[in-house]
Amino acid sequence: MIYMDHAATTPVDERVVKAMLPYLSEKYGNPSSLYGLAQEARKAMEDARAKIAGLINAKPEEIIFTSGGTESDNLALKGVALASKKKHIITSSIEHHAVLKTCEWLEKHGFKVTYLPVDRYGLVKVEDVEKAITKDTALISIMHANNEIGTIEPVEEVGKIAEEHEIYFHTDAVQSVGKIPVDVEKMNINLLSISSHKIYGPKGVGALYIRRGTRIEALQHGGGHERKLRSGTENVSGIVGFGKAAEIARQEMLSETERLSKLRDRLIEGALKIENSWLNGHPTKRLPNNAHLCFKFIEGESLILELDFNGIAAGTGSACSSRSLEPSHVLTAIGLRPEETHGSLRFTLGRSNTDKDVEQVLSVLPGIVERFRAISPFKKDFREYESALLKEHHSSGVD
Amino acid sequence: MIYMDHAATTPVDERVVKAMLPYLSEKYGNPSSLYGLAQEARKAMEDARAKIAGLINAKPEEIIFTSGGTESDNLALKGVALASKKKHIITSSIEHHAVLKTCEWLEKHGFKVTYLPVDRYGLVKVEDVEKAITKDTALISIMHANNEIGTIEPVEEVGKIAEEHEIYFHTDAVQSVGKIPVDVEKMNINLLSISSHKIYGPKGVGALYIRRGTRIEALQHGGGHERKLRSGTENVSGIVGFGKAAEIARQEMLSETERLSKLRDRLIEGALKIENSWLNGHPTKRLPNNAHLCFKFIEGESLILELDFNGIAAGTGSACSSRSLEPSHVLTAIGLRPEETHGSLRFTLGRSNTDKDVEQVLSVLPGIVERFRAISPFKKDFREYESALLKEHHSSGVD
Amino acid sequence: MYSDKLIEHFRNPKNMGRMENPDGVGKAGNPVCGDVMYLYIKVKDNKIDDIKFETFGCAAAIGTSSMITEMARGKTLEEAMKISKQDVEGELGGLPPIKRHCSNLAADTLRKAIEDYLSKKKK
Amino acid sequence: MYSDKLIEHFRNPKNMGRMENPDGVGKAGNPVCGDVMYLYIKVKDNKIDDIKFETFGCAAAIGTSSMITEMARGKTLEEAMKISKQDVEGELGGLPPIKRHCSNLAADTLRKAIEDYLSKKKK
Ligand SMILES: Cc1ncc(COP(=O)(O)O)c(C=O)c1O
Ligand SMILES: Cc1ncc(COP(=O)(O)O)c(C=O)c1O
Repeated sequence: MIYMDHAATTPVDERVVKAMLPYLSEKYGNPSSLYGLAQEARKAMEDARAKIAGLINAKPEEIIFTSGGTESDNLALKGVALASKKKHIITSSIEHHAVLKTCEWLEKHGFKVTYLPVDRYGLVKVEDVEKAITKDTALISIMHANNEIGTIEPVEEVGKIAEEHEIYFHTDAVQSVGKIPVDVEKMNINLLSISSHKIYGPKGVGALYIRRGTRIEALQHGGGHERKLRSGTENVSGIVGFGKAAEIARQEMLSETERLSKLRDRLIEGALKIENSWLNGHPTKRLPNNAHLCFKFIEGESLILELDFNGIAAGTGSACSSRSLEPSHVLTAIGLRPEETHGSLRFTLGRSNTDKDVEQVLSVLPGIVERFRAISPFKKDFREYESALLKEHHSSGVD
Repeated sequence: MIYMDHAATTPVDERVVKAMLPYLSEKYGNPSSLYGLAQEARKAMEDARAKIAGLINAKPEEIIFTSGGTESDNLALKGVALASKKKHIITSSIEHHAVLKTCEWLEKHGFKVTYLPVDRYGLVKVEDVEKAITKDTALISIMHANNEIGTIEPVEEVGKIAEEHEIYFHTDAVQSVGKIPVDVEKMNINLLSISSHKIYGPKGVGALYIRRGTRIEALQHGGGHERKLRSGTENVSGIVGFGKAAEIARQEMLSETERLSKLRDRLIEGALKIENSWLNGHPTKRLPNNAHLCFKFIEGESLILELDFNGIAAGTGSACSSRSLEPSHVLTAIGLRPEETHGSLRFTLGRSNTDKDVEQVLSVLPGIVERFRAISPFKKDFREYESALLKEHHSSGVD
Repeated sequence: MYSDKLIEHFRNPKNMGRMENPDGVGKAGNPVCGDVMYLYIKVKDNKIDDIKFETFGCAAAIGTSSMITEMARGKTLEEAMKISKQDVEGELGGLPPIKRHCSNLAADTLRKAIEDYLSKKKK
Repeated sequence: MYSDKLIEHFRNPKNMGRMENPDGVGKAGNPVCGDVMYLYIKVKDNKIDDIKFETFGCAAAIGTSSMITEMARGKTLEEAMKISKQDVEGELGGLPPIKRHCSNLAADTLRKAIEDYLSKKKK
């Protein structure tokens, strides 16, 4: 199988599994216990913490382990908001649902949230961030790289503005960490979310970087683990795997980025030879592994399934799509019309992908697109499509 | 090594590790994705859900996966409280910190909490529960079995009362599930917390049983996983392991309970031959694997460490003790004086333990206790101890 | 996620494509929501003699489209009008909850095609 | 968690037990908090000639008790009075943050024992 959905999740690296195994068998102590077996587990956890800190230029004690990127985002936003007297949050309209739905929750609980628009490439405008700041702004949360279209946001500039105004800055770096350089110092970041399963580590583990001195409240209460910020017996084997994955990512990132960028460019170039197709996201400010394409007149889910039957795993954008029929909020935010958002296909490359994989995808993709276009009532004639749409909108026969 | 701290955590069963491994290697799909690889992961997750449901006589769709017992407790209490118009919660004074600290958080956010006392065995009185109920009571949360002293609470009776008054009933069954029968129907339970790593599954996974129709809010927001009640990419390998652990627990519980009870009784009998020692918790209404002992004049942590040097892993009570110097709230609640709470030692038996292990513990324990008593200023003379205490309390030289 | 039968219809759809000079055309859905279905029928002796579909949509939409053409072909108009969402789902061996609207879409489109034929005949 | 040196003192404590007719006794801690330390000293030529301890407490409390008896023995009273919490910790190669109070306890008890000796001498 050709796996090209690395933004949804990554296979666990063999070296990671190997690092985890002892903590699933003989080294099973609870890190909170006192005896040697337990202290061994604690030490392994602290080693992992140091490795993750190393990947983003943080100090180990600034890393809090969580159950994943979603929890990290929730903790960052609610934790800071609930600890603050200020009641305003600035974010973008293309954040992951882990940020957006958390913002909606905060809105229900007395907070005001500004959702900044993005341009057609998915870029937040730095001036917009500055303009949105009020005296009541507690937090700015702008993602580092978008999970659907792969656009890399100007977080360093946003970080500078946040610092000038003495406002906390959180960035969801779930998609960028391990793929492009992330440096919390250089980027003036106070809080940063990471997820293990996006960097060849196991699912169900994540981390939140919290800059020393940041005022934040715990969300999950109990035994006081993780310096009282996140109670609950630690997922030791998962954390150890996450640490190993971070170590490997740090070592291999540069060469891998170069390799994947080339594959990605070939894939994009080849796919765009298909008529009535285009690339979403920014042409250069994009993740090295992301090719997000739209094909007019057809629908993405059917593409994905047919690709699957051809031995190719790809995504539509957000992995949550199997639970939702709504058009992607990201594609809507960059200005696609609702009917266009349905024809999108996201290829996200990773360690296992080769030239041959790209060739293979390019050899089957045109035929598949053509097949679905033959089934589609809209065909290749855009004017027919347009008039069909118009009729739809004006007819009473619409369901 | 002789491991006798199964209440803190359990070794992962080999069969569980084996079940997990494919989901850490070739079956790495994100269950939310559409292609076959991902659907395979989803299916495995749903199988696990059914197995966990089977262990407590629930329906699979009533099981929500979490990151552990702590999260389950937090979700149960805050989720129900925040979804309710009522503002009163009843719990006991010997709950795990995952419940107690969550209650404290709720108190800060406008809720009133009644913490019921327990008798000298750690039993909640059913009449107390009924008396505490007001028109404003949203939830009763009484643990099934206590993690320190092993006392089994009258949850079935409490469940009946809760039902009569149409109040939701949550029980923290982290320590009881897999050790004694748990039946959510028979016990009239609306919400029940489980943790994988206490039943020979991996750390960092848990579940909350939520009876169909229960009004509850999500705490962690995002992609809408777990029927919108718990967003975040699922810890697939962990969940699969948890499911396998539940399956094994269900098969082996009866015979194991009988075996462990016998070992436990021998351990208790042997240990109580040491002078100035006693058993905490209820003599019969106790977990089959728990022996919680107090030794006067000496301190528990030093016992634990010295036992460790003798190849025996035991606990003081709560695994969080390495982060806290406070006397155990459970031992305080059953009426021990603060100075007595420090001399406690918890042996919790499990699958690997044999007759020989018990022999071995009993052969070294008396010598170790004696050694520390020789170092202690209080010796065996209780009157001297008492007068020393008196002096302490009245002298100005106390630090 | 999907039944084998649905997958079979999705991958090898029957009666796919536009029909020249149909006796009736039905259309339902909305591209905004990601599903549009067209059904074209030819009627002979009060029976559905030929039927074709064009669909923009997910695998469930495509599969149910193909399915319903097979179910409707050869039926009298009265019988075809009675084909319900449940019938389509039953024939397919179920649909994921989030996709149930597709079976509705298919039954609806068929009804609209027949109504179109009937209204044209009246004129 | 603990340094090797602390573990060594914990497992093989030096100068452990009660002293008959000490010249000074110091006591600190509270059993309620889980730590009580007694130090007994004999003084000769203004120097600590013999010293023993009895401790109720955790490994850190027992280890630091033993440690400080070794540090104090043979020192003049002035020198011994100056042994600080930091000195004890340094000698042990550090203590976990949650156990730092134990080094304090040890330094305190020693000071109290010396003060006890000095006040008895005055009388
Ligand atoms: C940008 C972004 N943020 C947050 C998340 C959530 O992380 P997790 O899957 O670990 O819950 C994801 C992945 O789904 C993501 O892509
Ligand atoms: C009774 C009880 N509740 C809750 C918990 C917390 O579960 P977890 O360790 O999975 O966070 C524990 C274990 O520490 C427990 O014993």
